[in-house]
Amino acid sequence: MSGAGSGLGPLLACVLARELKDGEVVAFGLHAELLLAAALLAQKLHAPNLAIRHGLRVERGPEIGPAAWTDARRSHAHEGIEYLESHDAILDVANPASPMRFCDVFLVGGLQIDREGSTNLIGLKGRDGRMALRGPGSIGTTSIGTLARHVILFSPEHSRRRFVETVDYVSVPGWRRRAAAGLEGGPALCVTSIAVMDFAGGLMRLRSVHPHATADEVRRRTSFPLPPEGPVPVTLPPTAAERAALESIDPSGRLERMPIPAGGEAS
Amino acid sequence: MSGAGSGLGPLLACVLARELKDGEVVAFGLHAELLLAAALLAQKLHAPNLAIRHGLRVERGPEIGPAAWTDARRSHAHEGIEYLESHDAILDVANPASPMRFCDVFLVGGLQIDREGSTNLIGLKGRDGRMALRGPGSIGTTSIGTLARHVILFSPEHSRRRFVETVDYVSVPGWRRRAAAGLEGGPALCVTSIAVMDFAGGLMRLRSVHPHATADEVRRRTSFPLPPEGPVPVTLPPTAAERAALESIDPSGRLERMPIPAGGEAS
Amino acid sequence: MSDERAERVLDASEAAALVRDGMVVGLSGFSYQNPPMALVREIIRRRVKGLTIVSGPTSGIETDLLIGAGCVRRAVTAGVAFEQVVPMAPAFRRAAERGEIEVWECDECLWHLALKAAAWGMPYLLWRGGVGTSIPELNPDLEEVQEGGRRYLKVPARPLDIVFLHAAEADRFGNVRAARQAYLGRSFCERALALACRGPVVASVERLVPDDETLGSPERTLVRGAFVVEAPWGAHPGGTSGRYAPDLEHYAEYAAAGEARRKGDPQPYQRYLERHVYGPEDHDGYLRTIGAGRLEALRLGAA
Amino acid sequence: MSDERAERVLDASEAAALVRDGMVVGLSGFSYQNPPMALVREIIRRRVKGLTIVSGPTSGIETDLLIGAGCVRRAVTAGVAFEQVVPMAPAFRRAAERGEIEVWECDECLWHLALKAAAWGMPYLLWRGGVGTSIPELNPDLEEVQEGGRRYLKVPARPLDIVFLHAAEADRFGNVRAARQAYLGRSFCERALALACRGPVVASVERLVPDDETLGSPERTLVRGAFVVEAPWGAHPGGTSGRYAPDLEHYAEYAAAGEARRKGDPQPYQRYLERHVYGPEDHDGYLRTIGAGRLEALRLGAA
Repeated sequence: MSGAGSGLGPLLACVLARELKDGEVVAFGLHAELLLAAALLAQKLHAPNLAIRHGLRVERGPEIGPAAWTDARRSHAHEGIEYLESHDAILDVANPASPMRFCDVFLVGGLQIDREGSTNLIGLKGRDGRMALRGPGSIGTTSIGTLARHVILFSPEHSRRRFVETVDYVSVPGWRRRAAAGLEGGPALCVTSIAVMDFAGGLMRLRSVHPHATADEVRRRTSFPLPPEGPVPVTLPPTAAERAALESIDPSGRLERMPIPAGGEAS
Repeated sequence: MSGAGSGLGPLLACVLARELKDGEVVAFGLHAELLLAAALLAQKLHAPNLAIRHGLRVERGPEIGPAAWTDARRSHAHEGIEYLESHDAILDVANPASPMRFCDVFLVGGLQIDREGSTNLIGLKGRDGRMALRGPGSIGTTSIGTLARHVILFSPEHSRRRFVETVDYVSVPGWRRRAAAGLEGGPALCVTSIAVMDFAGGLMRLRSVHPHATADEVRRRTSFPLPPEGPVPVTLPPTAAERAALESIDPSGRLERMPIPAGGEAS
Repeated sequence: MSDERAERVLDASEAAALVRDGMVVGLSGFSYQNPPMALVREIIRRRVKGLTIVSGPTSGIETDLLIGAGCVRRAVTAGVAFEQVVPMAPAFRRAAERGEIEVWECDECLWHLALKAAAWGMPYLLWRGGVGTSIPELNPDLEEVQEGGRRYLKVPARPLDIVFLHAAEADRFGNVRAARQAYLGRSFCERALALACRGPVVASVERLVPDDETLGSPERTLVRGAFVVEAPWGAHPGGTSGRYAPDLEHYAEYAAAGEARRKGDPQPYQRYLERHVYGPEDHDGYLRTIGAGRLEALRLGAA
Repeated sequence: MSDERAERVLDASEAAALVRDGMVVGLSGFSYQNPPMALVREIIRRRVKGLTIVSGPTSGIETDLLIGAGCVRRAVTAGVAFEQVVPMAPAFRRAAERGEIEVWECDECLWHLALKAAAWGMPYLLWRGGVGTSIPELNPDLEEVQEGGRRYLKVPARPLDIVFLHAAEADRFGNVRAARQAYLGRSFCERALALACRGPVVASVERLVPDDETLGSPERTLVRGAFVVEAPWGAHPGGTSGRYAPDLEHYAEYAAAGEARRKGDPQPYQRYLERHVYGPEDHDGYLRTIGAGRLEALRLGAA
């Protein structure tokens, strides 16, 4: 298989795009070409009023491209940008009812993700209970992940060290921790390179397995049980419409060439 | 007497200009051409590093002119403006040590000004102790007048109804009210159309009387005692250097034609 | 495949119909600049009652007229300015003195802080400005507190139900922007209001512009996600930054009518309302009461 | 009569000499963009110790290098990013894991709020983001409180003693501005840092421009009242928005040296410091260690 729509990058972009709803504001970090592709794809296919908040910009671009600070991007510098602002606009996530809100749906990952959907970017504990591995830090995830209406977990890597029973530290709280803190709701979905998970009763379960993987593999690579028992649907591969749309937002096939950590150790 | 430097407007501009120090940031409202003239004069004469915050703009203009929103002003619209910002920059007065502070010295007036330098823009009480006359409101004065390093009271009108023993409501606190609230300092000076007052022991006293008035007149037009006893210096009229500078910042003689409420009833 | 973006264009009566009695309504305008007057007149025509209006921070005729027409129960503003015309806004003064409206006594900083607390989901903010003044005495909900040995005002959050503002331009998708020539500063309160709002934001604008114009200079965008109403001269008698100056003669006429009413003669103010608000069916009708020649004379010199 | 305005131009060593051991130092930079590296290297040459650095909100090599060189006791940042080069910033990771630095655990919102509280003279701000996370456990000074039945983090004010930042241009009087081509957004943290500062703000810039240029487009000014240091390529190996891209090869080289040290071999990192920091006498000397050809290759296409 080759051309627009083949490979892991295009599949993940399609899976994420299908979750973005018309009229919402989706936010993600700057170095996230795959997420930008997903958002542009949704905008093109079913969510023409999706607002895309890519770093400091509200974007409506014709295609993905290299990071905004590179020379290659330079020629498109001011194309498709609806709004620019200073970085403290992230605080505007705190009023989800304002037309100027920072976002409705937030795409977030972690060093660890646990069964109830909590994430951890802070670090890993050693046997003595102290921090043994210092993580990069919570970056923009904590407040946005707490206050945005919808959170979608995104982790290309799907491994037992990533998907743990309980995170060592909490950057963004999952279902039970949110309830304990008086916050409604919780993450809606978790997309990885091999599967899509959702939540029931505040716990993760398997929703679909990507065509190149199996349910057994997904469970082997996860440290906690993933219901339900029995057969699991296959993730819908890119449709003809999605492939055509990808062709136009990614004419040079950047998504297909994108290096994506697909697995990680299974133990 | 005629030409630049004659009349009440030029005198008041000179009196205020002399109080503005090099390196400070002076702030005042938008509809304040006389205050702009004073600031530009100080910048030209002894305070080349005075920053002038005129409404939302930090200004460094060659001359005064009609209000910024009028067509007459239009041609100079972008001349001499160092900085523009959104209105909530007034909150920046709260860090007086920042190079980005809103201001050091603030020029403020009132419906009433009392003996300790408190001002009132809120309203006047009737005999029943309730608000009988609704004032315009405290506008930008309260917080800036509380938090700026220096406050200069400016009231062209000098009358017993304006200069009262105790204000009916407090928009900006004077010396004793500030001390009671745990705030240091207090207003430094009060300039009117007939005199200059300063403060000693937290109470107003007469510093100088303008050439066209007398100390008796000033005291007659003030509801509280104005020490010291004995002769009071005459306010220095515009000097040759000040007149020359006024000539350049006000080439069309706008200050001389400016209607200034000079008195008010003396009872 | 869909590429139909939803346009966010309303007409003035659809926009005004979003207001319900008793709502907390944010209004743009600073002194004489950018009041959403076409929308305000339409709200008055609908005889809305009991509004809390959050206008300014220093407000003007949009506030005075809504009060004068009896739509307002409470005004949150640092002041209502008619500087260089009359010392005090006449309807605001009259209603406050008669106890017909409550005034939330504040200054411009407290006004901004109440909106920031709402925007950021904070129950209150502590602020040093205003300790030792009458402001905490006059507002039951604004107490003075001690914290670490210092006194602060505890400024409660003020969320808005709906916002009306006026600006130079917008695209049909709700990106509202200032004129390139808006040289008084890019933003007074538009963003502050929109961020504190938990409902719709409606902007009347001098003209709708194509999408690619707002995309071409995104730094001029003041507000995103607004409903937009095309209303040329929509701030009149106020000015629109970079487009036209306020009509101070009209202000003087309005203020004289308001002062007459304050002093006991309701006729001139009633005549003003009939002629300029209730009489005209819509904004075009209002503009005919002013006259094209007079409007054109207010236009700021072409760039 | 005087018309001599005071210029606010310093050289890098005068600027770095303003730092004292133990100060709270704000640093610009967001990931790879606009770190004040020429100034950072000069601070390291002065062997300053015990700094609390407030960088970011998401920071980069300016933070990692200061930590790696032993100048830092405490880091206030939402993260140190070397994305697309290595998973984690090596010196930050090593020092944190060895307990050589304290980290004030926060996210980008909490970082901004601590500065806003300082800028506005507030003892703290209450914020809903972060309840239910490890952040209050990890920071003794950031407690979780109840207010009106809801839980909030009580974010304490974080005033700064001095700020260093890098930008495209400034005039000699301290008006610092972004490049017209700075298309990532006009401001990351420059204003936030300057407003929270109770001491000097120092900006290194790619070039000094005449006063009339800053007067001509005041909307591009990021910060006023700064001391300015002319330092072309002053963000290298970081990028300067609108001027040049970050030198990712240099980052990879630096990261490899840092990773080697983290794993037990201090030599490569020491060599890096000798070659690029201690060895060169000044910023020009540093630029010679990189080479003009390599620098020119980073320049973003001329407008």
